[in-house]
Amino acid sequence: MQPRAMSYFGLNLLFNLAVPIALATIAQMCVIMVNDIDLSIGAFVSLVACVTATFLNDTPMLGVLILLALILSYAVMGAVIHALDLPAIVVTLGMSFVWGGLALFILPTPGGAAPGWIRTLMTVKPPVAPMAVVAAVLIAAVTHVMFIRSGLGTVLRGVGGNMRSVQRAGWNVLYLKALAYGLAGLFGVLAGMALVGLTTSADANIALRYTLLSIAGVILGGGEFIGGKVSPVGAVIGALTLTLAASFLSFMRLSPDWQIGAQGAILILVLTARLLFARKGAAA
Amino acid sequence: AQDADTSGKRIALSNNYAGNSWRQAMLSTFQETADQAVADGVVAAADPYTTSENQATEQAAQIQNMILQGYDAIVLNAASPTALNGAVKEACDAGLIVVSFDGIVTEPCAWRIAVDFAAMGKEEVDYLAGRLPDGGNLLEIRGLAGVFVDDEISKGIHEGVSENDQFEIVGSVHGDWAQDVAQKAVAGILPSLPEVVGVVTQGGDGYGAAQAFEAAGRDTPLIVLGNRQDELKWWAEQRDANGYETLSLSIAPGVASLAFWVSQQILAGEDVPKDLTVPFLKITQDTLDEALETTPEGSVANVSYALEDAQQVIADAK
Amino acid sequence: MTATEVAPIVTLTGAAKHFGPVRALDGVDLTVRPGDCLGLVGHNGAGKSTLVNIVNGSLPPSGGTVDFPAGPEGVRSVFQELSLCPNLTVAENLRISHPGLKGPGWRRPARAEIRAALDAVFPGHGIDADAEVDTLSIAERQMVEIAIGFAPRGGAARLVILDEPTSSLDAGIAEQLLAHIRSFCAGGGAVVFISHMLGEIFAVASRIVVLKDGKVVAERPAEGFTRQGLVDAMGHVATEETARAAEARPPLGEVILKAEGLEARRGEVVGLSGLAGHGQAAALARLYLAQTSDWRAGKTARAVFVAGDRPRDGVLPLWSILRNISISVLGRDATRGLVNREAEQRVAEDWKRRIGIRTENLDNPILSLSGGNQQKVLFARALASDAPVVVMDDPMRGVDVGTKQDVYAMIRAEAAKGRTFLWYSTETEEVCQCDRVFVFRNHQISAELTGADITEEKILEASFEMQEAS
Amino acid sequence: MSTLTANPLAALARPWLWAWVAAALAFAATLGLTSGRGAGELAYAALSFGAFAAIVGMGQMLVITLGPGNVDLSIPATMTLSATLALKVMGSDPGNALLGLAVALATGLGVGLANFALIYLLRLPPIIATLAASLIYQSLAIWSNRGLRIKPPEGLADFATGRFLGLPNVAWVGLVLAVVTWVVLERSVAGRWLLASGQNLRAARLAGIPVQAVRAVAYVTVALFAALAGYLLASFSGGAALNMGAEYLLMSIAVVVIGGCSIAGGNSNVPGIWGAALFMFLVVSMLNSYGAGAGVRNILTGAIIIAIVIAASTRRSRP
Ligand SMILES: Nc1ncnc2c1ncn2[C@@H]1O[C@H](COP(=O)(O)OP(=O)(O)OP(=O)(O)O)[C@@H](O)[C@H]1O
Ligand SMILES: Nc1ncnc2c1ncn2[C@@H]1O[C@H](COP(=O)(O)OP(=O)(O)OP(=O)(O)O)[C@@H](O)[C@H]1O
Ligand SMILES: [Mg+2]
Ligand SMILES: [Mg+2]
Repeated sequence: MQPRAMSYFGLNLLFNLAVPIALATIAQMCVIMVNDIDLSIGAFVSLVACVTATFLNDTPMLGVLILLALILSYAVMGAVIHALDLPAIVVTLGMSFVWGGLALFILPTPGGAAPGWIRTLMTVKPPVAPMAVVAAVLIAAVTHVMFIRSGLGTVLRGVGGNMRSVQRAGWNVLYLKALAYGLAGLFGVLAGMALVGLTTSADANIALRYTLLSIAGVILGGGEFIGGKVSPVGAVIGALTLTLAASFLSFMRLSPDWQIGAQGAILILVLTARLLFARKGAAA
Repeated sequence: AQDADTSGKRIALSNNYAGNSWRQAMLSTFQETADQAVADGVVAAADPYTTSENQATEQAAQIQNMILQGYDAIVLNAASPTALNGAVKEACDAGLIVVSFDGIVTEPCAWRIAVDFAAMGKEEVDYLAGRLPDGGNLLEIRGLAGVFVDDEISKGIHEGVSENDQFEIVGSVHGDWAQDVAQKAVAGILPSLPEVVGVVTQGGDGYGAAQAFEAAGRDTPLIVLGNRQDELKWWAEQRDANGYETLSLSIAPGVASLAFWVSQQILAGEDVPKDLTVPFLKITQDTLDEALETTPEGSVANVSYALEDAQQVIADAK
Repeated sequence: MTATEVAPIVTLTGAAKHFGPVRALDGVDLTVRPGDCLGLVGHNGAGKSTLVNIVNGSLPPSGGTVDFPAGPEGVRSVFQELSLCPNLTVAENLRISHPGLKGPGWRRPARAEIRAALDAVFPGHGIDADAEVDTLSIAERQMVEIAIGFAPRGGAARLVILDEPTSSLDAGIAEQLLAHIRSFCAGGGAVVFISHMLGEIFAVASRIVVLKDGKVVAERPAEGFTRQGLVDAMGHVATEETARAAEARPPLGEVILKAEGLEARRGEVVGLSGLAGHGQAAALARLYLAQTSDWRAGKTARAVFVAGDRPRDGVLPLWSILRNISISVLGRDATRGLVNREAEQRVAEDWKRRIGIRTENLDNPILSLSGGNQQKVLFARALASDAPVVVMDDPMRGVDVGTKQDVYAMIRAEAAKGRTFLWYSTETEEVCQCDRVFVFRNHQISAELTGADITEEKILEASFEMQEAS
Repeated sequence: MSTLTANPLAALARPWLWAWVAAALAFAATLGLTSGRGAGELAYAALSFGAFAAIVGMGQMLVITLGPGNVDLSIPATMTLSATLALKVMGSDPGNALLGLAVALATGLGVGLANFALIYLLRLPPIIATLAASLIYQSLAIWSNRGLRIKPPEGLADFATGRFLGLPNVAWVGLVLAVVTWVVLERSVAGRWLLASGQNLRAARLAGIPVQAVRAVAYVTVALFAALAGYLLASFSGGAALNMGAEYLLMSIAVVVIGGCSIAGGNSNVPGIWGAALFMFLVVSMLNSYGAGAGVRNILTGAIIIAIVIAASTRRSRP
């Protein structure tokens, strides 16, 4: 490894782009938690990034309102999916086109600027550990309390585990699903804002990749597609691992032909290693 | 002679996309130039890096890694003109030289080797105006929505059309700079279009457009082409068969080698203005055969730049 | 008892529930008062679960009324299909049905409450409040669900409806539950107890209600019924229970299976017994998986499987009844890889008739069947095939008395034709039907009993021996 | 057929119908602009380009049918790799068309086996296994030909762009595959096995189904379909490009879900795949024809997709 990478500065560089990915992964986790899958989170984060770099920067009040409306629309999406019993995969696929189209409206060409306070927040230099590490730990801790420790989080996971039993226990599942999606929207908004804080500007395609990345992160972190088995700490670690895997690669000098393939190979290795550990853990 | 020695310096190429022949030609030109320069002892290393996904976020991470690896300069073809500014700033702050080309960045600390894409679009229409004085309907094939290059060229085209009001753009589709996508989009819109006299493109999609016209049984209009060998070959065949005449406008992928030399000059202590321009590559009826000869089968027409070219470009900019 | 003077907990008047043309519940009048212990019996598909669902509000009635004079608080249900969240821990599952557990540190009281509830109903249960439910055995899950039903949950349980709560419990644990129910009712609580085990009904019920085809056909104090009278009221002609002894047993064939320490001959019915969760089910599953392949399937399988844990191991939930039955015989009847749809229909109709699956149309979704009828489908699936070995994992869960007798007879007949049965059961009565019994304790075989040695005492002895010694 | 009562209105309950309705509406709306002129051309173009989406969509459907978490994200890379290798082997030589096809299919077979090996042997979640593997296939394609575009042999190119009985040849290929897929899913034992495995893998295994073989075949088939689509597309558009499969990732998933695919089976989804493939082409054509910009086009496409799924689902749920 590179000696510079282990410094305060190096760790920050290595990990700061993992912060928005971690947030997007948590958003995806909220949806996977209730047995659905979100194919629109990448487009949504892109849209948020566009809003942040334009409205939130130029007319903060309007920007905040738009972002709140976006969170709300995510919650409504969840409610509609539940109420009409629609397959989430199709609805979110459709919504990904909608978010993408809106983003193109706002920023037909790359541009905008990050609001100063977000930029400051994302580049702040806390003592001891760099911002990226502090943020990752903070996100993991807060979401762990939210989803694993808290009572409501437990009920939300219960929806993924056995929706009927939660319903029979007297919960309004419509409201719970809307809440789960609303939280996904909230973390999606945070991801978009964090991303713009790092990149300083936005474009309509900026985070499309986050859809697959976030799914991979959730699974890498030990989550499962059905049954409400998720781990926020795992998801954050998954997001960090995915970022690190790509970095690790540029430290080895490969022929350009194989650079792309090597990223795939690393992904496979990381996952295999994780599964081996998991199996050892289970055996012990 | 007063230049500092760069033989200990290390340069990296940060590339966001390798999935088409233009980028492949760019990578190989860079590699050739760099290998030669390393062999000659001009620089210590020059390594190309490509991200697996064409995304600004991934490229930003790549740039950050280059900082960590201790490179002295980064030659950058950026996924976004603005979204990498954060990472570029970090590189500058860490003392690296950043030279962007083709896909340039707006961060002031970086150098830009720009192509005037808007002028390129406008020139297409001007050419059509010369060839088709009576004007008529045009079809526009755009690139990837939301990407800066697409917007710039399209702006130039529309500006050209507003200056030449004998033309009207009756249809506009996104071909994503890919042959098959362009072919599909054109095939889908053609049935609803009136007669089209000309097609303005962004390069690389002319052949697909021609095929779509042929499949629809329509007369081939005047299609402004890019620099791909199969486009040029098709043009030559048409010319031999029926005297078809058109124009090819593009950026030479060799601009990567120009960027390499510019960064080397900056490392050498040369005073280089932040904004440089390269002319675009133009192939006309007269130079077609020559261009076809020098273009490898299935690749793109290219020009490789040497140190002297770089010095010339720098001198022109001063 | 002066129960009649106390205000009722729930009163149903003319309650009806129709699913399309199916009259699952057809005008039922019922009153449950504090101190009542109501035994609810009826054949598979009689409408028992539907009645439960109407009382607890899971299903809106299509007609009639459901009244709770003192409000619906304290009315609890334990459902036939297990309804815990498998991804949550035992304590977290309590949280789902106890919204009063809030704020930081809610886990401590949750743990304490569920532990207390488990201890009260199942002393010596050995279930960890922090264990995730999907790591528990089906019996343990059932115990947790029952305990949640009786837990105070911020008030007190007034009426607990138990829909076949003992179907996956072994006799000892079932007895603990029955004892708890008796003391609960004696303390003024009310219970509606649904079971196909008539012995259990007589052991707890103060009053018995018999449902038949959605109607109440008899309602009397328990003393007013005899066992046979109850069976008759349910509308089944019970086959002679003692048929087995009288029957002339054909000689057993050669040993055709030797695995997991088990041995089985052609035509033999081999029982696996012991306390629930001592490795019988796992041994069976391993044995079955070793007999069949992940990669190949011939015209006839070497073995077929009858699942007891229906949702997890048996039912293909999106399919019709027809397809659920025929899946095991498709290969046999196929021509050039294509399904023979006439044969498929014929086989399914045949088994629908033979095993008495209550549906008017085999194309109905499997999930529209009552629990016991789903179980019959799984039976039909296995018996329809020609496989020489039938592996059964507690297959009589939720099957009514009449059908049980029919199935026993069917098993004997098939065995006589040379099929071998491996039969794990939590019911000693069923195990006693076998030719040879292996008793499991701590994941090992602790005894092998044959012939006249197969008695309840011997089995219990082999199940407990070790624990008493230590 | 088997799960529906004999009510003629029951046809409305078939989710696949709605993809066709939407395709027809998009078709009519486009022609409304030209007052009917160009109907033949548009239909022809839709069939040509829809064929590629339909072929990869049918492959994707087989995998998606395997249940939650199963999806093949390596379709674009498989298309590119097999097309690149096939065209390289053929080297524009007219006698080599079949050799090229064999190479393409062999590539598909290799990819499918490799994908399944990752899923089965290393137990990777399919989504990540195929995503990671696709990066490797992409590198292989780059390495093998460095993005040079080799022209397909003359005869092959003529076949790919030609027509038979008024329909494009590629559409014939797509139709034949559709019929085969339909028969397999609806009538064959293997199809039942696939549908059962998708509902509950454990229960399917305990019902005697060789589930791993079923999974392997599904993953190999999707790769074979992708390879065939890549081979045809390269022949159709004059050569293989490194990014030629890019749009078929989302497309393959979209046509499966819009086509009304539910893992229930029973109501065949194969017609829906074709309807959705035509729809995806026609809706873009329609919006392009009306001059919608990229933003509007995306928003409307998304809105229409959601409208289709709502229409399909409200019909499905009977009282
Ligand atoms: N997918 C893409 N993403 C970003 N930039 C691209 C992409 N495709 C092409 N470009 C840019 O477009 C410009 C022109 O490329 P061009 O369209 O000539 O390539 P091409 O000839 O179409 O390649 P190919 O022959 O593989 O289709 C260059 O600036 C290039 O960087
Ligand atoms: N959702 C449904 N759709 C259609 N029919 C249904 C549905 N649920 C139940 N039924 C039918 O209602 C009838 C009564 O079912 P119910 O589950 O109440 O029986 P049960 O008495 O509990 O039987 P078991 O002892 O087998 O559990 C059955 O004929 C069943 O097929
Ligand atoms: Mg029942
Ligand atoms: Mg029992």
